[in-house]
Amino acid sequence: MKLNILLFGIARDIVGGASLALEVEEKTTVEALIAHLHKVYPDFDRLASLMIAVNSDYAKGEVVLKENDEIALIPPVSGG
Amino acid sequence: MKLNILLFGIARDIVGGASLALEVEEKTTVEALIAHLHKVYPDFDRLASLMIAVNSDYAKGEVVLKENDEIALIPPVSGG
Amino acid sequence: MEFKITDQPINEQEVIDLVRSPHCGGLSVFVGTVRNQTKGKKVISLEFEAYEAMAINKMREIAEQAQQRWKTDKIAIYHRVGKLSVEETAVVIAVSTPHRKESFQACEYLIDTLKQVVPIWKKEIYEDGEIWVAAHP
Amino acid sequence: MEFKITDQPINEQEVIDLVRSPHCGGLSVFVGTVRNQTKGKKVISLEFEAYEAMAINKMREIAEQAQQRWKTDKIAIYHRVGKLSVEETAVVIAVSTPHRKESFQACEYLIDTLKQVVPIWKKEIYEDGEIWVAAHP
Repeated sequence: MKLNILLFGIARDIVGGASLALEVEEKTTVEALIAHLHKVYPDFDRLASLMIAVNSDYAKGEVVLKENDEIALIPPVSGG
Repeated sequence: MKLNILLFGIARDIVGGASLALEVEEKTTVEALIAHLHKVYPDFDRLASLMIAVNSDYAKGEVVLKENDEIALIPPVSGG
Repeated sequence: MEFKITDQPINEQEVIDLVRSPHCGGLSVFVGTVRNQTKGKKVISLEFEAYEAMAINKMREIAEQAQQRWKTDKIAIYHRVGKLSVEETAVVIAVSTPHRKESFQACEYLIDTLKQVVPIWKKEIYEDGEIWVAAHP
Repeated sequence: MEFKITDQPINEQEVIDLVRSPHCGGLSVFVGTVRNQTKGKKVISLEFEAYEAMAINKMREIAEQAQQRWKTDKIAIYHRVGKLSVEETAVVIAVSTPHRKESFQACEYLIDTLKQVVPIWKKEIYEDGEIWVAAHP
């Protein structure tokens, strides 16, 4: 299935774009996606944290992704 | 000597005016003035507290009053 | 430091802008407003009275205490006097500090201490009477 | 409750007036402003970026937590995005409560928690470079 991942802050700089289109296996989990991204973009290893949001909320590692989910990569936040 | 005492809040209501002119002995202390006022206006006994300010600051009981001091009667404050 | 006793409505923005500072990341503000009830009794309006010269002196004194203790940058305190309706602003305290935690602590100290030592008096006016707040035990 | 992400300058007065309430005596406001330095390094400007839909969701979530815990009346949170200069306002949080103590506690909880969970990112721009704040350990 195809995922479109929104990118913000330093994640946008690391990937080099505001979003990333990825072809992944059906039933890919959040944790598998994070592992995949770390492999493709080693600079993510240097971040203090890297989380995935699914449909506008933080998602746990075991959550299974679906094609129409709104998925975003969340590097360490620093608002305020 | 003659003292002019500024009155605020409930003290103004008890005395019935914005200030009180009093003739007192030389070297009257804050504590003697308070005792005198309680005697003349027994309603002061019902207040939670009654303090004297001399020249815009709270004065201790032993402070000796002078004719040109700015003296004010301070019932319990409730600003804010 | 800026202190004011005024019989005109207080503009909160004006007080905030007085303490804005390039050295600060945190700016805390307390706004005391007139509540429509006290202990279940309906309040129609409030009337504030101040011993102005002393009130300004005491505001400066407590602001200097806060400045020493929390290394605040700027402090402004405005207090209204006269008759106020429900929802109107009675007092605004604004404090700026390099980091936010100190701005909260200093601001809370200032309003707590103002209520204890600054010579301002509040009369609550009800449908059936009025009372000087805190006058009696 | 009112939440907003905006690329326009924030008017603090507008946010305060959103939480004014006849039931409340206390109204606390936190204003986060751009500081001219971080750890001794001169800051020229800041750039904020938000994942807007999620940021609004998380603001609502933390506001509901504050509402439950401190029985707040009204809460408003405005956060600026885009490029900001020193002294400009990045965030305003305003909370009204019947009594003042709760307004301070809720307001401090909201800014502390916003900084931890709301998806907004800050880039500090120096004379000789820039950095995404908190990105690296």
